[in-house]
Amino acid sequence: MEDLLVRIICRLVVPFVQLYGLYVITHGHLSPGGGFAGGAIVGASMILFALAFNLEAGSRKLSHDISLLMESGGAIGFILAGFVAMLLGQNFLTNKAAGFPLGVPGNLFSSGAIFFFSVAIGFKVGSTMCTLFYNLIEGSDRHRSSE
Amino acid sequence: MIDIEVLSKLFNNYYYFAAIILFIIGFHTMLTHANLIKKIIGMNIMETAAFLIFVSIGYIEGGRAPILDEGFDQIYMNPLPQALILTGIVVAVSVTAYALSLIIKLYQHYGTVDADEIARIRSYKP
Amino acid sequence: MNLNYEHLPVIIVALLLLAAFLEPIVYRHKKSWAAPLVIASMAFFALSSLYLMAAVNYHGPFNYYLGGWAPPFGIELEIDYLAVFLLLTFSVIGLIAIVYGLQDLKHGLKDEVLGWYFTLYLLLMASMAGISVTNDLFNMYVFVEISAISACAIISIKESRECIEASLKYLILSTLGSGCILLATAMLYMITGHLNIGYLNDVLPRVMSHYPNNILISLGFFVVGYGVKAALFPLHVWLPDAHTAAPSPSSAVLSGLVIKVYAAAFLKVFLKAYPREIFLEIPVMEIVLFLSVLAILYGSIVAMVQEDIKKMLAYSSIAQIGYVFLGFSLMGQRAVAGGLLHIFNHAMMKSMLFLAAGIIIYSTGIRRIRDMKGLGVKLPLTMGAFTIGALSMVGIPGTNGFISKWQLALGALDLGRPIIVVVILLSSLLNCLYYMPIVINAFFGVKGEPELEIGKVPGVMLYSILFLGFGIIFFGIYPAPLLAFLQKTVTAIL
Amino acid sequence: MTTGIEIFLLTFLIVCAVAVAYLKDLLSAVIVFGAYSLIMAINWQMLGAPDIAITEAALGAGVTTFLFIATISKTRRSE
Amino acid sequence: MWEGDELLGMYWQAIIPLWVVLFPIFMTPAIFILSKRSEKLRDGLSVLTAVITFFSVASLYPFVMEGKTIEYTLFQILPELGVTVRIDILSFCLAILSSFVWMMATIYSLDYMKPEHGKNRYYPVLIFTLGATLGIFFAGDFFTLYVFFELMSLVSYVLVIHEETPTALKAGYKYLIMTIIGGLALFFAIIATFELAGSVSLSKGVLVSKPSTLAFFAFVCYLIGFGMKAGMFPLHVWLPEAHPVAPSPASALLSGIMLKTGAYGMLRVLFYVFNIEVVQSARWDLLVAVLAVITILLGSAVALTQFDLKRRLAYSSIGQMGYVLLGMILFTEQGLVGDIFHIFSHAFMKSTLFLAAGAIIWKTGLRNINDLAGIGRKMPFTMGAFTIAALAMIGIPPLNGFLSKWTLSLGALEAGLPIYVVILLISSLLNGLYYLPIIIAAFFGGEEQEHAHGEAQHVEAGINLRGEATAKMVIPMVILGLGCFFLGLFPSNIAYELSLKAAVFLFRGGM
Repeated sequence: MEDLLVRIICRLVVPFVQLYGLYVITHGHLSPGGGFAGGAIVGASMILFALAFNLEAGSRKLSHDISLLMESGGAIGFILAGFVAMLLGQNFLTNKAAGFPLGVPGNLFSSGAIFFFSVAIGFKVGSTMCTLFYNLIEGSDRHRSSE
Repeated sequence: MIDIEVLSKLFNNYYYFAAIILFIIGFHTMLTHANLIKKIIGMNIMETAAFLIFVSIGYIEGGRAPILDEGFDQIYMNPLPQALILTGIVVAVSVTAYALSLIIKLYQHYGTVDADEIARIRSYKP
Repeated sequence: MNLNYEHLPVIIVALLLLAAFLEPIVYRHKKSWAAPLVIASMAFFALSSLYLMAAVNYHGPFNYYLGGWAPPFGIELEIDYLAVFLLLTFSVIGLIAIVYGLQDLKHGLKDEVLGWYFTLYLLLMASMAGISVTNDLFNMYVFVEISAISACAIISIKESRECIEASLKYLILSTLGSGCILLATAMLYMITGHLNIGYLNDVLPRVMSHYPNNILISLGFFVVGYGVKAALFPLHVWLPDAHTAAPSPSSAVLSGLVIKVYAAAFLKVFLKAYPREIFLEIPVMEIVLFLSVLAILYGSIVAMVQEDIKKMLAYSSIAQIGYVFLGFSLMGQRAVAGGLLHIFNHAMMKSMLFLAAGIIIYSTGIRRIRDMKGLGVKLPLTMGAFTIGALSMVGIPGTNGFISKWQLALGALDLGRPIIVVVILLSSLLNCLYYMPIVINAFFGVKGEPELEIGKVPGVMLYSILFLGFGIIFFGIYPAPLLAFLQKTVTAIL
Repeated sequence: MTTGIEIFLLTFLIVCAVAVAYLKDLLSAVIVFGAYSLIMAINWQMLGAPDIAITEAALGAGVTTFLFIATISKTRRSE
Repeated sequence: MWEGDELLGMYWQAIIPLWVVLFPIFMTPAIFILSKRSEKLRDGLSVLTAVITFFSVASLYPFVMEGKTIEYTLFQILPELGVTVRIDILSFCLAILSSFVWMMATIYSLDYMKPEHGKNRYYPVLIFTLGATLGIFFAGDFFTLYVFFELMSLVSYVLVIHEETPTALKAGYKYLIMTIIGGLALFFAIIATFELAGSVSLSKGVLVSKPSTLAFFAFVCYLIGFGMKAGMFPLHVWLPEAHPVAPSPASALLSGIMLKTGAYGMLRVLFYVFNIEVVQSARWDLLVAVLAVITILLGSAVALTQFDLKRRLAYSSIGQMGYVLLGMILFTEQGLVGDIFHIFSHAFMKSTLFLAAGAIIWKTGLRNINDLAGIGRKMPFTMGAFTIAALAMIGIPPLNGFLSKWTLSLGALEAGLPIYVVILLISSLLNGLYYLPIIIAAFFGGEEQEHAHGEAQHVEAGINLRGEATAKMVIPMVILGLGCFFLGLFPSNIAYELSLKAAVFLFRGGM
């Protein structure tokens, strides 16, 4: 797929795809989508990039170390965000009763912890997608398994 | 007539009907095909079929997607199955990805992705 | 801030997950901290389970609403006697296995995947803890999937071709099982509109006469689903390969705990969600009983002809999981308590046997039973522990295997089924036929020093199996408090 | 009429599933499976589940197909 | 003051059974650890343990003769099932007998085992088995009894295969499998009893008072479990393999004492689980009787065809255990006296015989009966003890074998079954046929050929044919042989008194 046309279009499209993915992630509580879907879109954009150019270019954009950090960091962030409610004296992952607002339609930052949850999941899913793809393509020189 | 009754029942519940058929196709593909990649595809079909049943349970004729909007008096779909299925899809994809990575490794060891052939190779060279 | 004990179950699961995700980062940047992190999280798991058990025993069971959402919409955790019992079993055996594993894995695994092994191990533990405490069928499904993937992954981590093949086989069949569980859950949700086990139990008696087909389908699919995962007899095909190929600590955990957690999930679904009247109309428990009897006999007979020690232990597991299902499907007070007791006892015995086999493989490289002649002279403590485990498997009084057999047999007689007792006795005899020759060969019939190359056995490995061996004896002599606790558990369930 | 479309979509799903089972060429099977996922995504939308629709489109049709193709490129194409 | 002393005495007597069981068991690791340090210490400690155990048991004598029973539960293993300790006259009989023979066998072992390997294993196991055997006799319920029964059976496996030759291993494997089968049958029986009666205690009177299918199966399983140990007819197959291959002191214990645990268990079953009425009304006794008769005749007949000395003794044991089984289902007091007394007699006779055979084998290496001609002149004490015991076996008065057979016959006549007397006579005749030739040949036969080349061969092989074995071996043997003599001399000796009291006690309902 080392085609000039493909590369140029990819260069053009990928930022928009990623932007869309971020939108889906952050507006998970307001419109269809959320962390899972948005993360997958972002991840897919990275895969697209890697496919259009080549693997080295792709992994230069998102190195294995960073990907690992994001993957673990997303999950850790999610759990830590869940603990916040507990520190406030409520049950794990509690949103409304812990004092966070439940959300006003149309307002991005109106829903408290859910925003953080979405972002964390988005990170996690997106980076996991990339890792999975790289692993499949690169073969067995690096071992990795999915979560 | 019983036959017509059954048929009409099936027709009225066509989502369930289709989902069960898909489930059986997936199940069958997964169990009977020797090719491992086919098996994984069958697995995906089977899981989507199960998801389909789940979501169609929450489906209400004429209802709207469960998104809170200006008008509060509308009928919404049951959001619970949908939320669950999201998780389910992600799980399914991870299983698929993991299985595929195993298949690739297996191919590197055996040079084939056919379960029968692998069994033959194994029994040939103990 | 009021962090009372009611938060503990969720803290356990969350912290295990947290540690699991931290592990790869830690392993990459500060390698020496990785192992202590695993040990610390497992130790925390064990200690808090112990505390939780004491708390539940004292204050009674309690429920926890995840995210503050009350059921039927939110996910509910129910921490009852059963849950704490399972938590304690999993945590203690898991802790011992990983303490042992630290040495064994360094020897058996490539350096760069060790961190991933820890991650997967913690994920497995977290998911098992999740299955134990959750009271929501869908949540259970998710945890079951996580545990399936992580269990497969800790098999395939060795990357030999046997491991990968076994792991793939396990994955495919396990996913098949998950699909069945999911479909069955959907069927129940279709007719009741609930996923919460407590609510299901309330609603099902009212709707069961209207939807007999759905009930039937759901029962069948649950049996197949959990049966595949727990390796109930005709659905066990993945188990021997998988448990043989895995690294020894993995085998210990897989055989000792992972198949048990599905049996426990089976118990939860069948005896807590479904009303008892269903089993009078649909003889599904009779079928399970029949299958478990077949499993007991089949597993024992096939184990006799195995040459590889781990394979033999794996087949023995098939027979032993039969005991657990036997106890559950009899549905009597004593029988279910016996099944639960056997979960605990077999977890100890089988992990001990696998770990002992691991030591043998670690220090001599011998896997074939035939080659183990005279091993008792060279590895007296290991083989001594193995002997205790073997005696316990046979059901010699003074070991915990005897107690669970006693309880199961009494439970069967309670329900007027002496034939089940005969099956149990027959299988004990078969167990004797394949465990005893190993022990005899190891200790007796060798004149002088056998010619075996023996590597040094690390103390940690030895201590962990000795600890388990001590536990086997201890719970064989003093099972009274455990049994009293299980009696309470069963009374709550039935 | 909605019912007609729904039934058409479901029939299409079944046809795709059967086709996947019968196609000897793995790549074609994967492509058909991609189509299956897309139809499934539309189906979710019809069932009033846009969340799942988006996720299915991204994950099922997108990523899974990528992964399958990657696998086939690493192994062998025909059954 | 006086009352306090009495109370203290009671406590002490209550503790003795526990002490007697636990002391050898706890000494086992001590002996094992010390055996690494010095052999002398190990041997001394083993003998000391056996002696202390014997005297501890003996100190119960005055207490038991008063006809008192003590029972208490130590702690619970399962709900309603615990480790229970109980002393009554029957358990005392068996306990005093086994600890005495054990003491003798342990002393005998000191020299016998010198050339053997694996002594560091032998002594701890020997002592542990003592504890487990006494545990069987002092058990207060069938559960405890079962636990110790299994322990004893399993641990004695190590004694059986001590020599570790392929033959020994094969015999040991057979022994192990049969033991496990017997144990499982017992398991079923006890669990069925528990299900039927809600208790397996010995102090609850008759546990099962109505015949039913389950009760019948329980009875059969008891018979399998205990009969297996006692060498009853279809289940005796392990015995002639296992007893000869064990080292001689162990054979003496296996044949002399451990077989008796099966008989003891059967006695307890017949009088405590079921009772006479149940067994007789359901005609279950017929089953036991037929098997016992077959056992007697088969044991004696097959012994004739055996030419390995120890094998012949082993088959003889099977026949003798048939008497014991037969005696208990006569259900007459006289028969029971004979039965319990025969347990005593047979223990003395058979251990003497095995120890003597062991001495011969140790000294000369000869196992075949045909090679033993003239041995009596070289080893007079050994063969003397052998002769006394063999004559007692045949039932020559005034030896103890005669007394027990006499009492058994009286019991059979009392029960109205003269056919049993005929069987006893036939069996005695057979006994005579296979024991007498040994004795005659030993004292009067085979001088020439022995001197001509037999000895030359042995001298070449480096074995000294002349003279006795060492004192440590001869003395226990002679003591046991004299025991055979004195216990038969008057029908008012200590063993007979004990048997009488035990029989009366059992007939009173065992309370």
